[in-house]
Amino acid sequence: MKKLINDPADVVVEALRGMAAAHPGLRVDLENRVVFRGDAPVQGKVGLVSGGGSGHEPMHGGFVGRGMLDAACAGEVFTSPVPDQMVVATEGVDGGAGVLHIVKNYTGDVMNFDMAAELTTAKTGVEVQAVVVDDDVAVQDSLYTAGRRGVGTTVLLEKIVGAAAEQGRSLAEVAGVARKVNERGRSMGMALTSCTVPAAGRPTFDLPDDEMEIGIGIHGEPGRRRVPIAPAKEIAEMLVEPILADADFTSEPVICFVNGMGASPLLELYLMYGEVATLLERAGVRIARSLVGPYITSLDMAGCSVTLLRADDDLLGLWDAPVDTPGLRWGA
Amino acid sequence: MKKLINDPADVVVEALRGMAAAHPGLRVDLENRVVFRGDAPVQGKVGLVSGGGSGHEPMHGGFVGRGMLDAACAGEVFTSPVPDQMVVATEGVDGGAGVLHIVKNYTGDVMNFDMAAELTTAKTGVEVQAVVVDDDVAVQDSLYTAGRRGVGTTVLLEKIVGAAAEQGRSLAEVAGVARKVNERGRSMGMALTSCTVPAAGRPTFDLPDDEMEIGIGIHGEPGRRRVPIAPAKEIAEMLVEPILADADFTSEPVICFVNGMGASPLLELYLMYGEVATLLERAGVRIARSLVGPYITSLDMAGCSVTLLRADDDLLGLWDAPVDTPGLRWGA
Amino acid sequence: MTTQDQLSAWVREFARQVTEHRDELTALDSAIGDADHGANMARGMGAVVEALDANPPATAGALFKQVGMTLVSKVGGASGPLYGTLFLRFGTAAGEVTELEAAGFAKAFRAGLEGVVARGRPEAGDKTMYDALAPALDALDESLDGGASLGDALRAASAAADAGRDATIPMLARKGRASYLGERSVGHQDPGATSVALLVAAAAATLG
Amino acid sequence: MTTQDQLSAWVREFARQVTEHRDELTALDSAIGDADHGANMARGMGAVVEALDANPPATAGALFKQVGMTLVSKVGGASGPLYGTLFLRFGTAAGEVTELEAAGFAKAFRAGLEGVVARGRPEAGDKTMYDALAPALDALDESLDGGASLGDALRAASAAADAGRDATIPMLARKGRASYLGERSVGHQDPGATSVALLVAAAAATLG
Ligand SMILES: Nc1ncnc2c1ncn2[C@@H]1O[C@H](COP(=O)(O)OP(=O)(O)O)[C@@H](O)[C@H]1O
Ligand SMILES: Nc1ncnc2c1ncn2[C@@H]1O[C@H](COP(=O)(O)OP(=O)(O)O)[C@@H](O)[C@H]1O
Ligand SMILES: [Mg+2]
Ligand SMILES: [Mg+2]
Ligand SMILES: [Mg+2]
Ligand SMILES: [Mg+2]
Repeated sequence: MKKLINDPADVVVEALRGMAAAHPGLRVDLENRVVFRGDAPVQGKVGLVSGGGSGHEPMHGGFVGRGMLDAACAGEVFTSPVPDQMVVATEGVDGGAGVLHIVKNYTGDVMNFDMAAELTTAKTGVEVQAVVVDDDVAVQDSLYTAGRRGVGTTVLLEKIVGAAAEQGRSLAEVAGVARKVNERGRSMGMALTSCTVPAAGRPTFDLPDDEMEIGIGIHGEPGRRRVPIAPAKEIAEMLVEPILADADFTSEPVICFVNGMGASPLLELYLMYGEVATLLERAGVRIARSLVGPYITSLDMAGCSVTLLRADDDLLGLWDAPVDTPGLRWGA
Repeated sequence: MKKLINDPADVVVEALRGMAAAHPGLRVDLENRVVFRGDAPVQGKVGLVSGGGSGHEPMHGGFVGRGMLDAACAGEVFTSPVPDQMVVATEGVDGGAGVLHIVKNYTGDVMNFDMAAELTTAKTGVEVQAVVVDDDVAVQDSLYTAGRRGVGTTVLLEKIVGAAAEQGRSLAEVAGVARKVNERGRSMGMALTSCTVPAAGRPTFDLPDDEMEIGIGIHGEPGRRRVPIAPAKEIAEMLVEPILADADFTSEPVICFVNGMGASPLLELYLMYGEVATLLERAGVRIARSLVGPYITSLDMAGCSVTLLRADDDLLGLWDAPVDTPGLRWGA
Repeated sequence: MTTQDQLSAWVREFARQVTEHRDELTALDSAIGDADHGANMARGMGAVVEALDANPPATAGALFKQVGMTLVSKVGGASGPLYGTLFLRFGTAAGEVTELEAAGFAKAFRAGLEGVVARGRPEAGDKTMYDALAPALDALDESLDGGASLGDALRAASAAADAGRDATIPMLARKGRASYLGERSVGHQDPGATSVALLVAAAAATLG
Repeated sequence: MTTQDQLSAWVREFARQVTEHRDELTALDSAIGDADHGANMARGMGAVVEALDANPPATAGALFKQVGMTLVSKVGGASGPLYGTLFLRFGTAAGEVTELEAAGFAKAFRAGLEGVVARGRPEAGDKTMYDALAPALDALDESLDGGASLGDALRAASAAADAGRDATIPMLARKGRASYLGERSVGHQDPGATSVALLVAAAAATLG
């Protein structure tokens, strides 16, 4: 295993220590592994808490700041944080207007956030709502799965919902925006290589030099199917087609997000974006905004995902609003 | 070779096509492979042109925009652009105040930019100056080398010099700021893995699973020495020590930049930043600003580099000034 | 009849076993999950043993609640709440006693199983820890009903847990991460069922 | 005496050879450079042949200037300006003629070498293309001075270029990217010297 780390057991806390040093505007609680906005809690504003396993950087810690999250809980690599962390985060961002938990749909994340919400409400009376993101079209949403995974839409959602909270909207309104974004977002991902979990020390799966995985999530889990490697043009089709088959994206402008899984360089991501944009144009989808880069990653996995979000004027306005976080920054 | 590409011969132009689609605020001349600010030439402002081989994204094309470069020329992967491109770029950004070429110190880049400057001046009379960046302490600057390579300082320089030009400073002043930044910046890099040049199809060098290269540049060239892999703490020492041995960084505040080589995830880069910050504190170096992420990459190489820039009030003010590019954005 | 010391020994033996089988659990989770089950269980049970050393609980109820709380606050993921709830409910059902009769032990353990069901809603055949735990508790009850000693009943339960674990191999996962794989989950042993088999084996090795 | 057709044939033969040896040149550049010399030369000479097909120059001067301009505007890197200048100076020295005497050919080629020196300032032993080119031109002059035919002289030059290329192996690089490697550059053959040996071999195969 080749990584810029010390003891694999210390990866998460040492990375948080580096984040704290690099971003003095954030307050990082190393003991509880929670990244806070420096000015949290913001009085009168709905507090936004997210979190999940580590290994997806910049998500979530890198999305803490004005116009986006108030706090993010960092779990072990690919392991949901524990309720204690979420309780600390929730209490720390409560500015009297309630707190929204943004949870990606994984059994562990959902169970731990549920426990945290119960605990916080019992302890402090803070009003907590949760929105569960489940946008991965690679997974069938049926009785026979744990439901769709939460992947790329989470990034767009945290930005947009962050802007809504910053505007002073109520908890019900902010939660409504979150649910709306989730309903309108769809993603599909692929991997050229496996990632290596530090504590495991070896790649999660073996992938021959001439094969790739289609329909992967963000935890190094194998995908839905393994196929021979293909040119970017064809990979773009394999990602875009199932998204367009799952929902209509022609009726309103979309935000198009091409995400890198961690080890795929920007050169390749832009090339992929070009392919995706061409396919969308051909399908009658109008791209209003775009995002290209590694924002929701899977450690050192090479590969990418595509997320489409059907927007409207409100969502576009919220997308364009100022944001000031380590991972996304504009207008500030 | 596992990459998100089509024909290796088309990588550069297809990635530029994607950039153009993703950033409608830029004007991308696909024919000449030049990325322009949408509003170039800006009348009365010194024009800033950089460029180099592709494979270092977001540098340089991702640094085009208000407060940074006016144009960037994209060469083939790891191959300096040709003079024709630079002539087109120089003419396209000339707003009457002259043009500065920002050139990384590689034989090919220097020769091609030289030819371009001669050609442009002969053809149009535009006043062109050049600054050559050579900040890599891994290379001895002597008669027996081609001089030090231009690496990480280039990113900081393009930001700072971009702000100086935006303020309306003269060509001589802007060039002076550029030389000052170059004199005050030092870098050192390392690789955990080789990169793979698309046209070559295989890794540039073979690196066993238990070894790493110290003192690499940004073109997949092997480094100064090969050593057993080591914990992040020790890697940080191997990078920071030669920098501090080369120049004094204790007399003024520094900008500290931990850069990813393309395939090292942000989790690891933040961890490295924590180690570097600890070493600097111990050495009496005061960090005033920081930058962490993959900004000057080497395709899909895993590894990192450290750059220190001794700043002063002017340089810090220019660093903090608004910038609006795909790769660096704040205050805008 | 199991004493407080034996119950602690069980917990410690489970900790020892998950640490010993850490890489195996991770390898199983690599195939159909995210390669962290070994690390999760080893981290959690390591913290449990530390807490036990620092603060040895006086009753069965206190012991298992402490185990459960520690797992909830140290593990995360799916296994943290699931194992945490198992032990919390076990402790509540056991009560503030220092000894447990065989029947009381079985009842408490079944309360733990019910906790897992309440949290994760697993059903038989979903390819989860439930598929090792439920048969183990059925075997335990059946053996005890048939007049077996707790030791013999736990050996039967352990055999049933092992069989339940093995039976997860051909199953198509319908809960947890493995469900994302659809047909590709078939042919792999469930990591959670594997750690549950260790839990029951540890009981057979230390109790009764 | 070489005709315009022969000179074009030389250029085409060089293009064929760099394409054939593309991977070898890249492998050499991987060891001590950045793995692009094969791609650079193949791309450049491919463009040269295209330009030749589209627009066959009438004179030696026009031919080599076209080759040089094409290389300057298609190759980039170090080899673009260096090979470009070599051919530009060759063309200028050759002049607007349709045939070249042996002496005129040698003189033009040496002008090309001087262009390389003016651009890159290589010295003997720096481990660059110069270390194959300079001995080749010395051998060419010496053979012609000794009364050899252009063909024989080019064969001697080609042998000298090959020897010069091989002699770069033990050298410590002092120019170009390989110089960054310091001692580690020793033991590797210079890619530019290798492509120059192909250039001279192509001349021996097509001229005189
Ligand atoms: N809904 C559920 N009910 C019961 N057990 C489950 C459920 N979901 C997952 N599991 C168990 O959890 C195990 C995975 O645990 P672990 O790898 O530690 O957590 P995660 O899946 O969050 O990475 C699975 O092997 C399975 O036995
Ligand atoms: N200063 C120089 N003078 C002469 N030849 C040089 C010089 N620098 C480099 N070269 C030649 O250029 C070759 C490398 O060419 P190439 O790989 O195409 O360009 P780059 O080094 O820019 O990647 C070297 O092998 C060497 O022979
Ligand atoms: Mg997990
Ligand atoms: Mg090159
Ligand atoms: Mg797991
Ligand atoms: Mg080269």
